[in-house]
Amino acid sequence: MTFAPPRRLLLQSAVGLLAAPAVVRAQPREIFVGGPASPGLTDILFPAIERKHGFKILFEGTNSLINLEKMRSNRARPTMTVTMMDDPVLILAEREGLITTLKGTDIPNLADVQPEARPRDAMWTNWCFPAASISYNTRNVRTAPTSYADCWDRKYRDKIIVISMRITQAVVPLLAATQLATGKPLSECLKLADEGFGKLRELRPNILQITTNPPQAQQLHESGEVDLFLSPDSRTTLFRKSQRAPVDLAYPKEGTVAMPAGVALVKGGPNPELGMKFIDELLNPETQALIGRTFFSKPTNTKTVMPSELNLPPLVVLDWEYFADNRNRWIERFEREIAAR
Amino acid sequence: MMAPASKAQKLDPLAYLALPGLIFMALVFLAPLLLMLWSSIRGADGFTLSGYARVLGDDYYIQVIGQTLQLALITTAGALILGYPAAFALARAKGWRQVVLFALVFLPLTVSIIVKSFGWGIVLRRDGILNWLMLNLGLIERPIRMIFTEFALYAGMINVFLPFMVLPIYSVVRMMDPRLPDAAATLGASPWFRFTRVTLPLSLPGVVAGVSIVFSLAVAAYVTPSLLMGDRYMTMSMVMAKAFLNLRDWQLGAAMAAVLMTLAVVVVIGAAILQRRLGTAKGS
Amino acid sequence: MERFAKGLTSFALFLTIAFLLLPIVVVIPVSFTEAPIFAFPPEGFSLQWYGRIRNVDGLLSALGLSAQIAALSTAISLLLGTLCAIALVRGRLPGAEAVATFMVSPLMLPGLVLGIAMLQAMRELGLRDAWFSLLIAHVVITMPFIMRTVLASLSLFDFAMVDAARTLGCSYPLAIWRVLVPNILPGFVSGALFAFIASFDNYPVSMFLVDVRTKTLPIQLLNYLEISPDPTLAAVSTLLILLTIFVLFLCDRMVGLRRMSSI
Amino acid sequence: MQPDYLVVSGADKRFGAATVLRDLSLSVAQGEFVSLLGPSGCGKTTLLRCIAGLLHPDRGRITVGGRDITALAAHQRNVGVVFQNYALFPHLTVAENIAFGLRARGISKAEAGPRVAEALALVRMEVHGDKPVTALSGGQQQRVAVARALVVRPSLLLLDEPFSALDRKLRETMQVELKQLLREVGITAIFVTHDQEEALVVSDRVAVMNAGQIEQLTDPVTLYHAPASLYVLDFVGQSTKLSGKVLSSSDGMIEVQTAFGVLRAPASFMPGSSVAVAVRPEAMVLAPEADAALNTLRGQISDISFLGSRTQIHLNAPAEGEDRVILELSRLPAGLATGQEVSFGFRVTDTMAFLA
Repeated sequence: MTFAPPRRLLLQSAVGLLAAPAVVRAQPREIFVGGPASPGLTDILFPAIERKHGFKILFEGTNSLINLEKMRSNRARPTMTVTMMDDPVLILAEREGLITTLKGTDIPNLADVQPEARPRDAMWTNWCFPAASISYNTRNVRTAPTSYADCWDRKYRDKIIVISMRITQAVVPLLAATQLATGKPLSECLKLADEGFGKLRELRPNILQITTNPPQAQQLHESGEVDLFLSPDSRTTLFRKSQRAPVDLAYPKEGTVAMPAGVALVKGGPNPELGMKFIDELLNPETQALIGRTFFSKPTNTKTVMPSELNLPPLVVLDWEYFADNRNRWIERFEREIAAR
Repeated sequence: MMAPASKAQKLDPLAYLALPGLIFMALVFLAPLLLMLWSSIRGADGFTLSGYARVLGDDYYIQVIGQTLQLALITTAGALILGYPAAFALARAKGWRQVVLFALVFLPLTVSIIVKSFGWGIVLRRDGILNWLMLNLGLIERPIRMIFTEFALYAGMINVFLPFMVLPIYSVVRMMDPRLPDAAATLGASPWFRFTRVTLPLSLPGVVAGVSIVFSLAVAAYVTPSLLMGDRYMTMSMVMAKAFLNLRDWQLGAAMAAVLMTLAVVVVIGAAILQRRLGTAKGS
Repeated sequence: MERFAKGLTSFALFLTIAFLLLPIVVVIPVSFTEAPIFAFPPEGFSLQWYGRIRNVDGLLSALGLSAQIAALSTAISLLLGTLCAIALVRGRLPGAEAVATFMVSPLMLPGLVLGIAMLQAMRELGLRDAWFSLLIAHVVITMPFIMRTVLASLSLFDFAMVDAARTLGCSYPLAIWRVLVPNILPGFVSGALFAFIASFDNYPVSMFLVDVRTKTLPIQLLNYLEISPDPTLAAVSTLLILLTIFVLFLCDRMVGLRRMSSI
Repeated sequence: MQPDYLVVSGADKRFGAATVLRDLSLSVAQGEFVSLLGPSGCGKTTLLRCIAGLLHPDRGRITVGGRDITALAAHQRNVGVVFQNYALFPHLTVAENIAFGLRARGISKAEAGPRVAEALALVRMEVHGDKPVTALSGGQQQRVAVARALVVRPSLLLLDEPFSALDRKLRETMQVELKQLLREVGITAIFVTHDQEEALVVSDRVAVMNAGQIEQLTDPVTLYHAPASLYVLDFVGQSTKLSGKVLSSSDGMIEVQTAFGVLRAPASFMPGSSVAVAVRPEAMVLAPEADAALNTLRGQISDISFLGSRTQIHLNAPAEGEDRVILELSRLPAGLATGQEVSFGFRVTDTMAFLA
C-alpha cells in the first residue's frame, strides 16, 4: 500500500474540485454579459467601464443563437444581466419575452441616441453600427471595388466567399443582388429581397464557399486564396487591417450597410441597476468615441465627437423587424437556390 | 461474446451491475432525447407528424439524407480501403517502431478539427502545398481548385475518422494466429484464396467494429463537414443546426434527429448482428 | 506475391500516417511566422505568437477545466461502463445487444442535438451549475468509447481467474480489483484515452453548457478565433501537440502503447 | 516404392547471423515415415518449414518424386502439414476446416462433401462435422488437423510435434493410432519431435539432428544399438558411459582401462586414445558366470531404485572415480543392499566405444 498517500491526496483534491464551483459563487458587485466574441470587448472596452464604475464584468462570448437558446432555458432564473446581440436575434428574444424594455429605466444617455438605434420603442438599443459591404484582399485586388456589380465579374471565379444566410451579415450580398436586379436604392432593397435571388444565383460560379464559420473564411481571405469576402463587418475587417492583415473594406457606390450591434437587459436578470449603468456607459459620448476607434464602427449617440481616424461613409440602416420576419424563408431559399449544387 | 437472450432462464445477480450505468444513461441521455423527440410529434393542436412529413416529403431533404448517407459511406469506405492494409503493417511492425507508428496514428486524434481545417486550407489552396507539388512534378500546368470541393470534403472526413478504423482492425489482427495463413498455404490455398478465406474472415470483427464506429461518427458529424465544405453540402446535422438554432423549428429538427438516429441504429445493429454471426464459429 | 502484399500494406501505413499528419504538420511552421496572417509558407521567423498566447483569455484555466472535466467524466464512465460491461458479458442480461447498442448510441447523434436536448432537460430539472452539467454531459460523451473497449477486452478475459482469486480468499469486488482490472488494463487505458480525447476536444455539446466562469479549452480557443484568426492558434496548437506527445510518452512508459489499441 | 522420393540436398538456411541449416541433405523413400529428432534449436522445424514451402532455403534443392519443388510456393507444393497446436481455423466448423484444402483447389462444395465425410470417417470424427473447432478436445483437434491435411491427398505429410499438446496417456494412444492410420493411407511422412521415445515408436527411420545437420539417419533399432556418435547416444535412450584409455588394439577389438577395470569393445582406435565406452543398462547382468564373450567388472552398490517393471542399480567404481554404472534388472535378486560389492558383466558385442 505504498500508494496510499497519493491516493488519499487525489481523493481529497477530487472532493475539493467538486466543492469548488459552489464556493467561488456569490460575489456581489458583478454582472454577467453575454454576446458574440469580438476584438476590443474584453481587452479594451470592459476594463475601461470596470475602472470607471468599480464593478466586475464577466463576459460570456458565444454565438448569438446559442446565447438565445441558453437564455431561453434559463428563463426561470436568468444568470445574465445584459445581452449583446444582433437585432434579428434580439427580435426573437423579445418575442419569447426574454428581454425587458429600456424605456423608463435609469439610462440617461439613451435620450441622445439616434432614433433608428432605439428599435421597438427602446426595447433595446444599438450601441454602435459596424459597417458591412465588401472585404477585399489588398494584395490581390489592387484597387478597391467601387460597385457591388464588380463581384459578378468573371475574373473572381472561385475567388469569393459568401457568409451563410444563417448569419446576419449575409444580408449584404442579398441586398446587393437586389439592388443590381431592381435598380432601386439599397435602403429600399430589403423589402424587395425576394427579387434579388435570381441575380444572386448568377454569382454562383464566383462563390468558392458559403461559410458558417467566418474565422476560417477570414483566414483564407487574408492568406490570399479568397479575393472578396461578402461580408464580414468593419469590426473584423478594419480590426484585422489594423493588425497588418492585407484586407480592407470597400465602400461601393450603392452604399454600405449598418450592422445592428444591439444591447438589451435580460428580463429578471440579477443586479439590473448595474446592467443599466453598463448600458448607460456604453452610450456615453466619451465611451462612444472609444467604441468608434476600437470597433471601427459608427457611434450611435448623436453627441459623440467622431474620432478623426474613422471615416466611414453614411450607412444604410435596415428594417430588422422585416428581416427577422422573412429570414426563415430566405434561409430556405438561399440554401436551396444558391447553396445547393 | 454476449449471452444470448434465449438462455436467460433467470437473472444472474451480476446483471444488476448494469443498473447504475443504465439508470445514469436513461436519466441523462435517454430522457432528454425522448423529450426532444416528443416535440417532433407535438404540434399546436396535439399529435402531428408534420415534422416527419416535411422531412420525408420534401425532395430537398430527401436529397440531404441521401447526401449524408453518401458522405458517411464514402468516408467509411475510404477509411477502410486505406486503414485495412495499414492496420496489417502496424500489427507486423516490431519493437519501438511499432510504438512510434502507433503513436503517429493516434496523435492526430488529439488535434482539433478546427486546427486541421486551417491546415487543410494551407494544403489545398491554389498556392498551397499540393498544387505546388503537382506543378513542380509537371502533373498539372495551372493550379487547380481543390479547397471546398467534394474531393476535399471526402479527404478531410476520411482524415478525421481514419484512426477509428485503423485501431480496431489493428487490435484484432494483432491477436490473429500468424500460423493460420501458413496452414492455409500448405493446404494449397493461393495468396488470394488465403486472404479471402482465412485472413479476411478472421479480421472481420475488427472491420465490423471499425465500420460501425466510423459510420456512426461520420453520419452524425456536424463540425467537420461544415468546416470543410460549408452550406454547399448540406448534411442532416447541418439541417438540424439550422432548424434548432435559426428557424427555431423544433418539429423539423427533432424529426430529422429521429430519422438520423434510426438510420444509424439500423447500421450499427446490422453490424452487431453481422459480427455475432461471424463470431458464432468462435465459441467462447 | 507475399513480398508484394507486405510492400502494399507498408505503403498503405506510410500513406495513412502521412495523410493523417499532413494537415497538422503544416500548422507548426505557421506558428513561427512574422506575418499577422495564418498563411504558408511562413514569412520570417518570430516567437511573437507564442508571446501572444498570454492574451488568450483564461487559456490556462480553460485547459485546467477541460482536463478536469475530461478526467472526471472518463473516470465515472470507466466505473459505470465497466460494471455495465461485466453485467453484459457475465450476467446473462436479456437483450444484452440492445443494451450495448444503447450505451454506445450517443456516438450516433450530432453533438449539437445532444447539447440542446441536455441543456433543456437539465434546466427543466433545475440543474443550473455549469460545471456539473458539463460533467454529466461529458460522461454521456465518453461512455460509448469506454463501453466499446471494455466490452471487447472483457469478452477476451477468462473469468475463471476471478473464481480462482475468490478461492484464494478474495471477496468478489477485491477479486475484480486484483485480477480483472490488471488483466484488462490495456483495454481500460485505451478506452480512457479515447474517452479523454473525445471529452477534451468536445465543442458542440459543451457550447450549450458552459457559462461565463466555466469555459472549456475548445470554447475558449474558438472565442479567440472569432476575435482574431491569427497565428496564435497555430502556436497554441503546436504546444498542445507537444503536450500530447508528452502524455503519449508517459502512457507508453506506464502501460505500453501497443497494448492500448483494443477499441 | 521409390527409394529417393523426397530428396533434400545441400540445404542452407540462415536467419541473420544464425545458421540454422548447414549443407543438409536428406533422402526419404516413398511411403516411409521419417522422424526428425533433436533438441530445440537444432533446425528440425526449419527443415520442415522448408519442405512445406513456408520457408525457402538459401541454397540447395528439394525434390519430391523427382520433381524439383525448391522454387514453388507453399500452396503449389501439394504438401500436407499438421501444425503444432494444429492451427485450425477458428471461424470454420470441423467439416469446413477439412474441406478448406479441397475448396482451395477449386473443388465444388458438392464434390468436396463425400471426401470430407470420408476423411471424417478415417479419423472417426463423423459426428462432429458441424461443431466449431474450438469446442473439440485436444485429441479431437489433432484428428481434425490430420484429416484436413490428408483429405487433399498430399504427396507428402509433414507433422510438427503433433502430440506436444496432449497429455501422456492420450499421446501414447494417438501415436499408435496415427502410425496405423498413416500405414493404411500409405503416405510418405516427415515427423518433427524432440521426444526420442516418440520418434522410436512411430517412425521407420529417425534422423537425429544437431546444429543444422543430420547426425545420423537410420532405423530405430540401429539407432538405439549402434549410435553413430556420443551425441546420438546421449539423445537416444539411457546408457552407462565410462571414460577410459585404449590399452591395445587388434583385429577390430580394443582393450580399454576404465575405473571399473579393463574391458573389451569391438572398435579400432590407436592405443593411448581417450575413449568413452557405453553400455545400455538392460544389457547388463549381475554376478555373471565366467564367459569370454562378456566383459566382467566389479563395483559397489550405491543406490537401488525400484521403477515398477524394472529395478535400477547404481554402482560406484572400487577405485576413486566419478564414473558410475547403471544396471537394469527385470527382477531384483534377494539380499542385495547398498554398500555391497558385486560383480557385473555385459557382452563384448554390446559394448560401444566412441572417441572422447
